[in-house]
Amino acid sequence: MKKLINKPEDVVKEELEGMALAYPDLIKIHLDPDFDYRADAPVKGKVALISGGGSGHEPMHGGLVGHGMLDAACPGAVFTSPTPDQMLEAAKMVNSGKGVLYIIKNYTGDVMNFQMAADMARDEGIDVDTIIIDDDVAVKDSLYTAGRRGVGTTVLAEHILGAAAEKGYTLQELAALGRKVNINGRSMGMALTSCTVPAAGKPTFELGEDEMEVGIGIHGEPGRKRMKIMTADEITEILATSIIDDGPYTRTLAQWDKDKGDWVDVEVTDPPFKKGDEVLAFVNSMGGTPDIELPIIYRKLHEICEKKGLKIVRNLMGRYITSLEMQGCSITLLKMDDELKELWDAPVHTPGMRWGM
Amino acid sequence: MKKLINKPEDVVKEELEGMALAYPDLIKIHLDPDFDYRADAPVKGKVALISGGGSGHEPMHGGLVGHGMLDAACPGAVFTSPTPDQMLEAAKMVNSGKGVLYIIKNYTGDVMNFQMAADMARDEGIDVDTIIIDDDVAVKDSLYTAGRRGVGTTVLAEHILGAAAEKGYTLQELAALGRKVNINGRSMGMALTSCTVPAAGKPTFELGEDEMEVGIGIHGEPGRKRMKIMTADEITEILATSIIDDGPYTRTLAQWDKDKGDWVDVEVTDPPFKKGDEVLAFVNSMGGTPDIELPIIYRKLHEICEKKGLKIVRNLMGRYITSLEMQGCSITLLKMDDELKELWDAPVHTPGMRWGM
Amino acid sequence: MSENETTITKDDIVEWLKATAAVLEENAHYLSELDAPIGDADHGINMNRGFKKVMSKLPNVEDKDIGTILRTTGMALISSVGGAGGPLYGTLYLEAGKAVRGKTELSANDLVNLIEASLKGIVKLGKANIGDKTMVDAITPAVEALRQSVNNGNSLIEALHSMTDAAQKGMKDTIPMLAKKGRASYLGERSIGHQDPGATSSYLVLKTLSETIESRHASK
Amino acid sequence: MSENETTITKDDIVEWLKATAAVLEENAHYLSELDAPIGDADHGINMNRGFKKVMSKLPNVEDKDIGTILRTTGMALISSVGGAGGPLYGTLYLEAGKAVRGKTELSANDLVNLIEASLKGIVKLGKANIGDKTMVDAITPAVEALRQSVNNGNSLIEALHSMTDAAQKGMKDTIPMLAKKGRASYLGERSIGHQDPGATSSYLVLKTLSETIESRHASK
Ligand SMILES: Nc1ncnc2c1ncn2[C@@H]1O[C@H](COP(=O)(O)OP(=O)(O)O)[C@@H](O)[C@H]1O
Ligand SMILES: Nc1ncnc2c1ncn2[C@@H]1O[C@H](COP(=O)(O)OP(=O)(O)O)[C@@H](O)[C@H]1O
Ligand SMILES: [Mg+2]
Ligand SMILES: [Mg+2]
Ligand SMILES: [Mg+2]
Ligand SMILES: [Mg+2]
Repeated sequence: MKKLINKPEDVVKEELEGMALAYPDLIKIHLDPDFDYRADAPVKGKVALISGGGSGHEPMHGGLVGHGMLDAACPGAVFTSPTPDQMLEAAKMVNSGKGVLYIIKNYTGDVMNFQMAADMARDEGIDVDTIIIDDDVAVKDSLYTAGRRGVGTTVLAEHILGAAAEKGYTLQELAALGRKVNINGRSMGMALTSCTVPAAGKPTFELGEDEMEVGIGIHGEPGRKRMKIMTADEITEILATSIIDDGPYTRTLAQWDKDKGDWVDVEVTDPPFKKGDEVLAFVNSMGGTPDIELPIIYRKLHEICEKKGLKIVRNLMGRYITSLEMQGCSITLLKMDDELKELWDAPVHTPGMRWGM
Repeated sequence: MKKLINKPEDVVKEELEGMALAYPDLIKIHLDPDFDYRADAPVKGKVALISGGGSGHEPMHGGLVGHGMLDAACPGAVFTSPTPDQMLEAAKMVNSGKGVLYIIKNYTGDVMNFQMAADMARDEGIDVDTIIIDDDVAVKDSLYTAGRRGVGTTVLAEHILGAAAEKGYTLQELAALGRKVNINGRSMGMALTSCTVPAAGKPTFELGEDEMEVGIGIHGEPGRKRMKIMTADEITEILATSIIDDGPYTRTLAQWDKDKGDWVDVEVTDPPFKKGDEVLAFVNSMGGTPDIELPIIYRKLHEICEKKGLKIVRNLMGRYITSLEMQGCSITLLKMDDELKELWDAPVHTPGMRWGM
Repeated sequence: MSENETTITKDDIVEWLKATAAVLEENAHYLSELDAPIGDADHGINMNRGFKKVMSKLPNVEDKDIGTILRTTGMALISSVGGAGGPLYGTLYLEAGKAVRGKTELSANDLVNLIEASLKGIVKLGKANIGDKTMVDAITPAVEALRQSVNNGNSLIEALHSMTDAAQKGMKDTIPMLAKKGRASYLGERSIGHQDPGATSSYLVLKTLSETIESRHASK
Repeated sequence: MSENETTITKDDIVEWLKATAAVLEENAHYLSELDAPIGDADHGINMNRGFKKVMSKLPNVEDKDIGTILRTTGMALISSVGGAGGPLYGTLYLEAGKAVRGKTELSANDLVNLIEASLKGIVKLGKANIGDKTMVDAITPAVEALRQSVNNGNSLIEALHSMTDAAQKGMKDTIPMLAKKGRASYLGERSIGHQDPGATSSYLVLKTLSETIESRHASK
């Protein structure tokens, strides 16, 4: 294993410490339980947004804390969901009284831990709602499995919701907006190489020199299928058409019912993309894929969208939701409307995403 | 070789095309000869800044074109200096009449090609000056060799000069400022893994699973020495103290003498860092090192600077000057003064670096 | 028949937890390896981290009742394991603790109740059915076997053996299953042919209980 | 002695350039391999790209004088090779072209002047001394040998053989040298023990000249 680290068990803590030193005006950190949060939190009059998940996806989530994005982020060990005490303490720290929205990626562990945290926070009198992102079309739909994973749409949702929170959306409005973003966003990723979890010390999976893994998650978990390596254009074609041609997707997602005071399962259906849709196109590096390769993907994606009648009205290209040093990429398309475009353009100032300020 | 590309010989062209599609408001491209340039060029009343070099260091230089940074960037083939016709055509495209400054990294090929381009541009009546960045302390000083390489300070200089150009500095003032930045900036890098030039198809060098290369350049060229792999703290210590403890460095650099109408060799000496200096600390990923590891380096660098009496007043952390997918990092320290701090804080809006707008 | 009256003491439980911590440390690598092909290669690391935390909390409650000890274990796991394993194993011990609240000694029947409560908690939280390729596939037959053996009047040690054997079989039975829950479910058909890491750690936890009681009983 | 009056025609030069393009394509991989341990592994790729460009420009000037042909070659290399090789090889052909401006046939003495001019141009641009481990270490002894052999009244073919042999020796002599110029100089002591890629490509260019003239002469 070749990494710029000290001891594997210290990676997350030392990373947090380094972030606090590098961005003192932007973020503060809390250790044990671990989280980082906006230096100016709690922000008066604003609903607080909290996300979290296993580490190893940087800049998501810890590097996406700041104006127009998250109020706090809870890092688990690498690729391991964080624990409820982290989300609970973070909620206490950043809640301004307007309530807290937990943004959860759909993994069994993340969902369980965040739901426990939500229950605990409510016990302490904090108004908490949750949204789940499950946008990975690589996972075959079913009402009876863990469902689709939360991937690229998470990054987009975090800024859109962050911008909306700055504009004064209520907790209820933010939860509704988050669910709208989720059903309109779809992603798929692929890997050319594996990555190495520091504590494991060796690659999570083995790929032959001429192989790639298509439909990969963000935790080094194997994907939809292993294939012979292809050109960038062919890979883009597979990812883009899997996203664009995907039919309606129905599943149940747990939501907190305030009146009942209990979790309820709500059935939700994604509308498929259709000709004439305006989209945000997001080309993401899995971490190890360098900047020179992403525009090659973007170029082909642009061509495919044009052919399919989708109009790219916004875009994002870079490393935002990664799997350590894994080489590969993911594509996310988010159907846009006027509200989303306006929120997307709003200022954001975090270590990992910044514009307008 | 595992890369998201089509044909190796098409990488640079397709990357440019993708950049133009992804950032239509920011940059335009010219093919054959290849370069990208500000969408609003020539910017009236402003000196134009042009840099360039081999591809494979993205976002430098092509992704650093825009307000407060470069006016144009000329990409060579991967790791190969671009050719004079590129810099000549770029100069013609972005010159507003206030002249053009070529920002050159000190490699034999870059220097020769840019000097040829400067001569050609002058022949065509364009007022051209050049500055050379040679900040890599890994290269042992000597008046009789190719001298130190241009690395991390280049990125810092490009924004500082870009900000100064926006403020109306003249060509002469910009050249002087560029030389000031160069002698006050020092860098050193290291690699955990090699990288693979697309046209070569296999790693440039081989490193054992327990080895690292210290004092590496940015072209996969071997470094100062090969060592057993160490912890992040130890590596940071080696890089930081090599930079901070480096003595005065004297060399000759070619400058254009307007009165003589010829190139002259000017002897230049870098002042070493001293207790009480204010510095900008720049922790850079070589491309394949993921975001989770950089703060671990930054944390230790902060501690060392404090111990050495250097005060970090600004910082930059991320991937800015890379070697394709190479894992490793570099550290740059730039001594700051009020002028540099003000210029650093000025707005910049490029694909690869953005703030204040 | 007198054997059946063997009771499990608070100290047995403390020893079980200590032995579990040792067993999970020993098997951390193995469990993560099992998690690699169908998950994210962290199950062993997670469980090991969790039981280290349990060990650090144990001294504070060693002289409390069994319910308190198990609840403390559950809380420590929830706040340190993370992943799916954290809430699930946390719930396992929390529910176990609730089932024997205040007790300092457990009869064989208490043990049956304890493990049944644990299983119920896990199923309520994770909604896994038998055959979904999860830890539920190891614990369900184990509970069944334990209860039956106790009801048949076998000795506690014998009952624990039956439980362990059933857990082991349940664990092995996960190999041909197609995963329906957790991370492995993303793989669909490709999850077939791999033993579930959570079922494996559950087997180890139960086996360690059996071995602890047996060895402490023998040495008495 | 009549041999010494053999002349090099415009067509010989065109054939030489075509053969050079073929040889550099063949050796592209080898030259880049030589560039890997002490440079950046691109020398062969660069030269090959450059001579492809030369080949695309050649048809436009094939019926011009030798000076024009060589200048066109130099310009094509400058605008396509990049790196250190581009300006250096570009200068080699530009200066060669200048030295024989307007000619359509070259005497042995013309050839000596041509190659001397090339060398001078390279040295002026790159400021390398003999022993710095660059292409200058192959070309300098080659020029020397060529001039001497011509002055001694040997045949052009013999003189070209001497030139090639000297270039080869000069190339091999770079192996033990410590690099003082170009990318290899960053390596200091570690540059010792490797053959310089630029010296190698220079040897190939000169050897190709010799072989082209010899084979065309023999077939006449
Ligand atoms: N819904 C569920 N119900 C019961 N057990 C589950 C469920 N989901 C996952 N598991 C168990 O959790 C194990 C994985 O745990 P672990 O690796 O610690 O978490 P993660 O999958 O978050 O990395 C699986 O092997 C499986 O036995
Ligand atoms: N200053 C110089 N003078 C003469 N030849 C040089 C000089 N610097 C480099 N070279 C030659 O250039 C060769 C490298 O060329 P190439 O690999 O194409 O360029 P780069 O080093 O820019 O990648 C070296 O092997 C050496 O022979
Ligand atoms: Mg996990
Ligand atoms: Mg080169
Ligand atoms: Mg796991
Ligand atoms: Mg080279």
